[in-house]
Amino acid sequence: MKMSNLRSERLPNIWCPGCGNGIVLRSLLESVEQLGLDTDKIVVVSGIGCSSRAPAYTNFDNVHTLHGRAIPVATGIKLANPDLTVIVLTGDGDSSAIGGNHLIHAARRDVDITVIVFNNFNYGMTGGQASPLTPVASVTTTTPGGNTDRPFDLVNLTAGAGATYVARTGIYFTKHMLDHLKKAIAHRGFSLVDVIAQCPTYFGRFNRKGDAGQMIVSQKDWLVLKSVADKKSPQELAGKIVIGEFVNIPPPGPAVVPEGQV
Amino acid sequence: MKMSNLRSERLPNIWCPGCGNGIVLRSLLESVEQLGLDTDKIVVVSGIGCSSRAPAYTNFDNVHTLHGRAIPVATGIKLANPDLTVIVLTGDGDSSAIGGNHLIHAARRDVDITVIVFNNFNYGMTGGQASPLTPVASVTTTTPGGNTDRPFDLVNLTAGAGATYVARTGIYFTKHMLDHLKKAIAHRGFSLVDVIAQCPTYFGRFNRKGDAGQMIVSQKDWLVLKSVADKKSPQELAGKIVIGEFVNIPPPGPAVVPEGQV
Amino acid sequence: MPRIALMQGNEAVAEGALAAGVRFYAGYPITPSSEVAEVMARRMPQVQGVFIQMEDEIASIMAIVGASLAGKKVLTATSGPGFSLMQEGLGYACMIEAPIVILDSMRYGPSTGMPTKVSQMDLMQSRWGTHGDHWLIVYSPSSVQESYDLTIRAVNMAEKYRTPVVILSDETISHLREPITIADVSPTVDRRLPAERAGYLPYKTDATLVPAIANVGTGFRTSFTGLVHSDTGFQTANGHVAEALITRLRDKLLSKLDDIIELEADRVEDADITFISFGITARGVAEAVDVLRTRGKKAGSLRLVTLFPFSDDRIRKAAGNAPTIVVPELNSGQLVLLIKRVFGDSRRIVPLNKVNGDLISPADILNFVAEEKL
Amino acid sequence: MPRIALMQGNEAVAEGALAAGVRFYAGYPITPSSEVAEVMARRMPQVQGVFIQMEDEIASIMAIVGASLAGKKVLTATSGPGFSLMQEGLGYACMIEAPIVILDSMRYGPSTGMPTKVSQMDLMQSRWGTHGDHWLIVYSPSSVQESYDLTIRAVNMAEKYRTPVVILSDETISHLREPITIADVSPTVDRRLPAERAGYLPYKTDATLVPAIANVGTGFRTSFTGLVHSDTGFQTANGHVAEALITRLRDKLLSKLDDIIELEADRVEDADITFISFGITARGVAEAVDVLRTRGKKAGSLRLVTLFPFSDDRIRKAAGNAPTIVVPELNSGQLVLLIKRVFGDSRRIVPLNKVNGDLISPADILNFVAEEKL
Amino acid sequence: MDNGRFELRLTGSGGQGLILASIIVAEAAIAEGKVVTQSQVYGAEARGGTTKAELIISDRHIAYPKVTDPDLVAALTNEGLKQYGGGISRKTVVVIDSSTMALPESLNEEACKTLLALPIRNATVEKLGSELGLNVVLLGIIQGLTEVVSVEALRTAVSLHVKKQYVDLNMRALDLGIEMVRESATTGIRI
Amino acid sequence: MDNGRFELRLTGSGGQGLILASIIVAEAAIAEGKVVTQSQVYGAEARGGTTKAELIISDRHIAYPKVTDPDLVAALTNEGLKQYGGGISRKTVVVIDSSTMALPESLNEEACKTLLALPIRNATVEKLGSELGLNVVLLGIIQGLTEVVSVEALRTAVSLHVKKQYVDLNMRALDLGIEMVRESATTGIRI
Amino acid sequence: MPDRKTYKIAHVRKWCKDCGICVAVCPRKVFEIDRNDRQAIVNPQDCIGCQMCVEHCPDFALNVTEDKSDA
Amino acid sequence: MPDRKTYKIAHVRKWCKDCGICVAVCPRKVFEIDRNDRQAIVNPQDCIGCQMCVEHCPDFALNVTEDKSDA
Ligand SMILES: Cc1ncc(C[n+]2csc(CCOP(=O)(O)OP(=O)(O)O)c2C)c(N)n1
Ligand SMILES: Cc1ncc(C[n+]2csc(CCOP(=O)(O)OP(=O)(O)O)c2C)c(N)n1
Ligand code: SF4
Ligand code: SF4
Ligand code: SF4
Ligand code: SF4
Repeated sequence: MKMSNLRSERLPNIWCPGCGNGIVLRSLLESVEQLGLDTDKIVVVSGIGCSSRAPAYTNFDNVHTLHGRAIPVATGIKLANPDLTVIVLTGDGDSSAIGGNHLIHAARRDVDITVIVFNNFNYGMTGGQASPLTPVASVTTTTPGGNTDRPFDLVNLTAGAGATYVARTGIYFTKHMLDHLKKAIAHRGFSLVDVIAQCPTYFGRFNRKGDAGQMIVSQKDWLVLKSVADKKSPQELAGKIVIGEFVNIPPPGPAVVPEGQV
Repeated sequence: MKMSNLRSERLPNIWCPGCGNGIVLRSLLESVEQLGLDTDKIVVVSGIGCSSRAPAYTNFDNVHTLHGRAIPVATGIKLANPDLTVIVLTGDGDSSAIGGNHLIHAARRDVDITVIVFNNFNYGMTGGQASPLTPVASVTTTTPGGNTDRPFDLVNLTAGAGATYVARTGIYFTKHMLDHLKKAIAHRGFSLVDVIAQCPTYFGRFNRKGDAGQMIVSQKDWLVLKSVADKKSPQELAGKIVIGEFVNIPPPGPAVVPEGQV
Repeated sequence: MPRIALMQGNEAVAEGALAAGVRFYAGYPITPSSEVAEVMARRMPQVQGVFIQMEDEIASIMAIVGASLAGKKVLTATSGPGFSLMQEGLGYACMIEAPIVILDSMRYGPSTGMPTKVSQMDLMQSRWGTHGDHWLIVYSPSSVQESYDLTIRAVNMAEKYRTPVVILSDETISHLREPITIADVSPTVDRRLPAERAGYLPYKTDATLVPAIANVGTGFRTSFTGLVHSDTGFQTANGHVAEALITRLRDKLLSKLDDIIELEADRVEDADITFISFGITARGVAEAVDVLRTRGKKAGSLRLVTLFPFSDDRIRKAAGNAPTIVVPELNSGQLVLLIKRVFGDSRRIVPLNKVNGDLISPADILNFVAEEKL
Repeated sequence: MPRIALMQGNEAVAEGALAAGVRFYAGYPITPSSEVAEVMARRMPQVQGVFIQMEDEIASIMAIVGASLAGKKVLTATSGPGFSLMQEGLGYACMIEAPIVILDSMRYGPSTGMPTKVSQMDLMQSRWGTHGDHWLIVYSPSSVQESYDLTIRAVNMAEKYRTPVVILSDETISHLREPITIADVSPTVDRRLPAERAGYLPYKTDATLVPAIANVGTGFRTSFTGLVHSDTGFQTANGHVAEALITRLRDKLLSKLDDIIELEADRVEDADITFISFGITARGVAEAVDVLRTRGKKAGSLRLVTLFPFSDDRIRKAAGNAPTIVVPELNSGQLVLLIKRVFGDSRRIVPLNKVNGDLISPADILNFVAEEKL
Repeated sequence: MDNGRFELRLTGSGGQGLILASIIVAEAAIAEGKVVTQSQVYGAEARGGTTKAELIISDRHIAYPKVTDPDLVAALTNEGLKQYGGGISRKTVVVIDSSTMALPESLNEEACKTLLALPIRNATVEKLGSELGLNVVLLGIIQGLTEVVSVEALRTAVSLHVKKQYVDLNMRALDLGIEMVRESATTGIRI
Repeated sequence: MDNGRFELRLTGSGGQGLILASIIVAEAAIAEGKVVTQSQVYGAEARGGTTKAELIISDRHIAYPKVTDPDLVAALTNEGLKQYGGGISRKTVVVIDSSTMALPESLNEEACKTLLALPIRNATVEKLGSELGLNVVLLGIIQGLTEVVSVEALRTAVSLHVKKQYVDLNMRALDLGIEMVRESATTGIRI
Repeated sequence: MPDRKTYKIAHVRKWCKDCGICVAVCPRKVFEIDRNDRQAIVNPQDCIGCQMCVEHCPDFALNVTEDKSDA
Repeated sequence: MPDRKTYKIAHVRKWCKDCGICVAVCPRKVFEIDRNDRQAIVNPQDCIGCQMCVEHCPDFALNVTEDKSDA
């Protein structure tokens, strides 16, 4: 694959050795390439976090905003210029902690943006604190005795908020990831992909997940394809995370309510 | 019913003639009475809005906070003193617009508080603007041509966020309302009741819903009991709102993850 | 042909913005600014503009920043509580140099305070509300006409200097109705855009110190970040770059004070007592000065149309030589702190504060002058 | 027996808070304050306290307000971006008179700026960040020991005056490790609580001007609101009540300046040049003063331990008579604005600013003095 | 209208259309080349509470925009008069609706120029069939009493604010107000 | 340690344990009644980047807490020396790891007091079996060179920071460092 | 109607806002909004004590109790 | 192995962080982390061109292309 949309002059990237962010970034660049989008018309918007540095390595317009605020900026851009393809690159903390309200409202409004969550189960940039997606019992710098708060399920959350496209994937499954990123970007309306990535520096280390290589390969064990999971019992799925497409509601035809009707 | 918990010296209340808020307030007072709770140990917390003035008419400790911020204050109170019964009285705007993030996070954490949403489909206090619960096509001061944004379904939203008790009721159905408020308050863990109320001054007037009396009686026509709705087709339910109990997950026994295990 | 229309201050801000070319409004209702949103909700579709009610004030300011980066002229309107919430976003707009305009219609604070009562209590906040060193322009209208005119000016200045501009109005002006004159066409300024893609550096600046940053979606592959950034728009932790950036952000405004600062002096030349005030309070002053003059007392008035940048020098020069300076304001003393700095011990600086939710009336001023034997 | 421990500034804030009786911490991580949360996450369970990581800084400040109303001593910690988000809640705490303590560890701004670099750029924000008239206490530690001690003091002052207290620290102090002395028991102050339920009026005050408001859940049926409220705690739009409330909120602090304000003067009596500074910058000053003195130059230093309330009078008195006053600070000039107001034209006031993310070193000061021929 | 300036205050309860009434007078005055400032109080968010609308009409620039020295105060409720009766002086004409209000004792000969008690509500219901148009009747009264704007200007301004089918009704309301003033010269209670 | 004050700077890359090393020296110094300030730079959030740890040890109060005039600079990477070599002067002893670093040309006789190039990494791997303990070897070197803290105090401080089963290894590491200095008197490259 | 229970309807005038909800919800047309736009209890004798008005009055202005006075 | 395709493995040293992911994902043990903790291409001849390493390298440091040089 040619990486024409990679801003290679900015490499090496700032991420730690073995950080999963670069793998998601690659998949994003490839999906844009494969979709044949006009790269002049793509804007990548991010918040604050390790993952939110990803736009700086793309050769698209990029807007690195405030922690949690990528989505309202993306909303402003998209509404101001509907011709643009607006993609939000965000972390689990950025999108679901401080940015949670914007996330659900964008889903509700069905703004035509794509949100790609680099989900590494913790706050990487600030040193490995818990995020709203940190699994129960996991050790982080703010849950030294193991997390006792339940995490969100991003799929349920955004589906409950009204999202019209929601998928989950994992960085080990590069083809699966690419497919779902492409579908999400192509989707007309709000789309979100929860990408299970990895932070070997903090989450991996604190929770003895092994080195970066072990972390990535182990996704084979604890990520289960939806088609497979659908046939399994809850007990069999305990400790596993299901990946696949969960919501895909085609856009309605003309506007739901013609102006004159009200 | 004796209204011993009514702070009658503060009546008449500030609400408009025919405002539904007083009816929800009455039901709240009655549920507390019927549950036989220690009224010294009840704290009602609210945000900003017409409905958020409700605590001032209760003879409990009351905390009128900032717009959208009742839930984190309530969380602080509950964690600081777990003996207290903490009840949040909030509007649809207060809870689901500016306060949306706190709402989903409280649901996720399963904080043991009860959130009662006085849902009148608009922002009453500021003059009848749209809220995230304003139905499509409705006229408000900020949707003069009819609302085109899709509303949240509070039940789906909070259930998607992990709430363990979610119900919806309407002020016409006083017995139904009382029952569900009681169950919500008694629930151990996060509970929410979406109470369909009314704002005759703005939402009612702008949308030609008739006078206060007509608005309230008409709930018979467009609110459908869940038990009835379960037997109907989507077409039959078009334009209707279903009331009843949607989520009721009993609290787990001991803490999910014993400290030692991690 | 210019036409005359009776409108409220809030309506004038909305119409002024439309006249200045604003085509994107995002906001969240709050007394006493909500009418701006309501007018925009009605008017934007008529001009192919966008109105969106966001989930809160944070989202509102971030949405207008986004729309601004996409090339629109933008506005949001709020009041104290919402303005407090916007502070982080405001600092971001300063840092990335996004042209945005914010109306803060001041009500009585702190906190929820008295939502329907007037105050001038957000003066210092409008300058210092966000963290970190930053500079911005703050205008203060005194009338409905000026609400209209200054909004046009605010939009133009935002575009010209790539900076946030705050219109610091108040509950009274927001709800006051006065006839205003509306020109057929208003002078508008558009941000400078880069011409050449080759060698494009978004934050490279010439003598104007104002960068010509491309709008997103125009093929320039531009980059914005609230982190300290070099000419490329990309992050750096280089101390020299940081210093140069901060200094330029300051100088791009402070070197253009002639263009930015407007002060209105009235009979200060021979005054024995000069009132320095802003916004609605200046109108009570104007009447009081008239009365004092008819009574043979040499009174004068300096009205700050531009509140920030605040130039000690210019104010010193514009205020004339009255030995006594009275600073009436609807707060516990904010402007007076600045005026004290300007004049040191060289004049008698007397604060006149009212904090009960009412205006300072001409009678209040006359009584004060009498009681304090000024 | 007092013990000595090596710890970071952030750890000292956490341990100081624990020593002062803080048993509730809610926060959201942000560089350079995150270690406070991390220490608290570990330590709170050990003392039966509560640690909770909230969804953002707004929730954090509101949660500590809630816990405070329920009777706990509370702390949160943040840095500029989070402090900006907390502003609305801070004003609410001022208005309802909730004792809370906030650490703002300053980093380089505006906006995201340089998260790991030091600054003193939030000085003015700490006073004026929220809307509406309000007053609060701001302390500025210069060392790890003082981070510990001032945190204890902050908690005590918050309780004593029912007010938010800000500890304005910075990246350097937050991450500096120094040995500190920890007493076995620290002096603690508890808020005054009402005795009698009969006739209980939460906001009725005696000569102290500090109300004895009941904690929630104690049977007093108390009421809090950010709206203007009467003695009952319930809302009113009565202008007289509003005026009385605002005035009391001011006077409860401004009438206790002896208790609240701490200034540290060093050899100012005979100084020809006095440095006025705060926080980390004062340590470079201390060394520079030593050197200047050894070189025969009469230098002195005034360090502001209490930044706000800011008393022009006290500073004038404490600063001695040096004709030249230098104000070194890690920003583009904030404290110097206040110092100019204090001294008017009576002294030469010289700003010394550094905005590249480094500290002002003794050498910087000596060079400056030499270059400027001070 | 001393020195080319006229100050008007209307008070009553929310929903009586007093703000609109003041705006209509303002528009009529503007049409006649006058300068105006119109304002109102918003209650502390309570609904249906007491309101006040104010208007200053002047030949020249108006500095301070609030009424301090009213020429005319018209009140439709006693509560309104109580709350917003400030500034009434020997120059002030006070109009009250005698159909719904008690005679305010405080407003004796010392306190104001004239107290005119007219059965505004009753007359409106009687002549126009309902309370609809009461605020326009009040406009007629203001015109009749002060002639601060011409009847023509007022007619035009009113008609700009009502749907076509109600123009007629409103013109009758205006006339009714003017007529009531005329009659009051003989029948109205002037104190 | 002129005038009772000693300034130490360690630089290298993240993960080499330099911050911990400086803390251990600090603790040893405190135990011996000294005053210290320890600090470090945090890179601009990049991981594994170049770091610096600083320590001032003094007999009396330390005002300015950052190293400005280092007595000893120990560098484990060339990049570290490049970025954080500021302030090296004729009084400064510079230690570099010759196993991984090129000899810095700039540090000639004019530039510093002594440049000591020791094969720190290689010696560690060779004698201790792996790189584990490299930072403690460095501690030994510092002690051996400066005696700013006693060996005993350093031993105690080190043992407070390591798990029981590693105490031994670390003591050997310490000794190795001290030994390397001793040997360097004859074999090490001193420039 | 022999044996039929009768009810006392207490109305707190100063809390009532004449909103008409009681009129709308009462199954027996006990209330009315009169010509002066004021709530009026016009057919108290028809009250069956169902409490619909009480429970729906947003202003706590109504109380309906069994009238035991002639029992 | 006659006819078997061979591959060129390009490795951008200055972008590589020696994280070892390529080692873990490669089905043919083409890579190794050497004694100096550095990534090394040890068995390039075994490469089957599956692209696992390329797609999982977070640093864009690998490129695997069919080696047509001897075709
Ligand atoms: C208002 C504000 N609060 C807090 C921070 C500090 N902060 C920066 S990134 C971050 C969390 C990042 O976590 P996540 O979004 O999961 O991204 P990751 O670094 O793991 O990729 C936090 C808390 C900030 N920059 N701004
Ligand atoms: C930060 C902030 N933003 C906006 C407002 C203005 N405001 C007050 S109440 C309200 C909406 C109330 O709507 P809802 O919660 O639905 O309650 P209702 O009045 O309809 O009962 C708004 C926008 C505010 N007080 N504070
Ligand atoms: S800290 Fe974690 S998320 Fe951040 S760059 Fe390192 S591995 Fe990636
Ligand atoms: S505006 Fe609406 S919600 Fe508010 S008091 Fe009136 S009727 Fe109730
Ligand atoms: S429902 Fe209550 S407030 Fe409404 S009219 Fe009846 S008694 Fe009065
Ligand atoms: S392409 Fe496949 S076989 Fe070849 S080196 Fe990469 S992972 Fe190994």
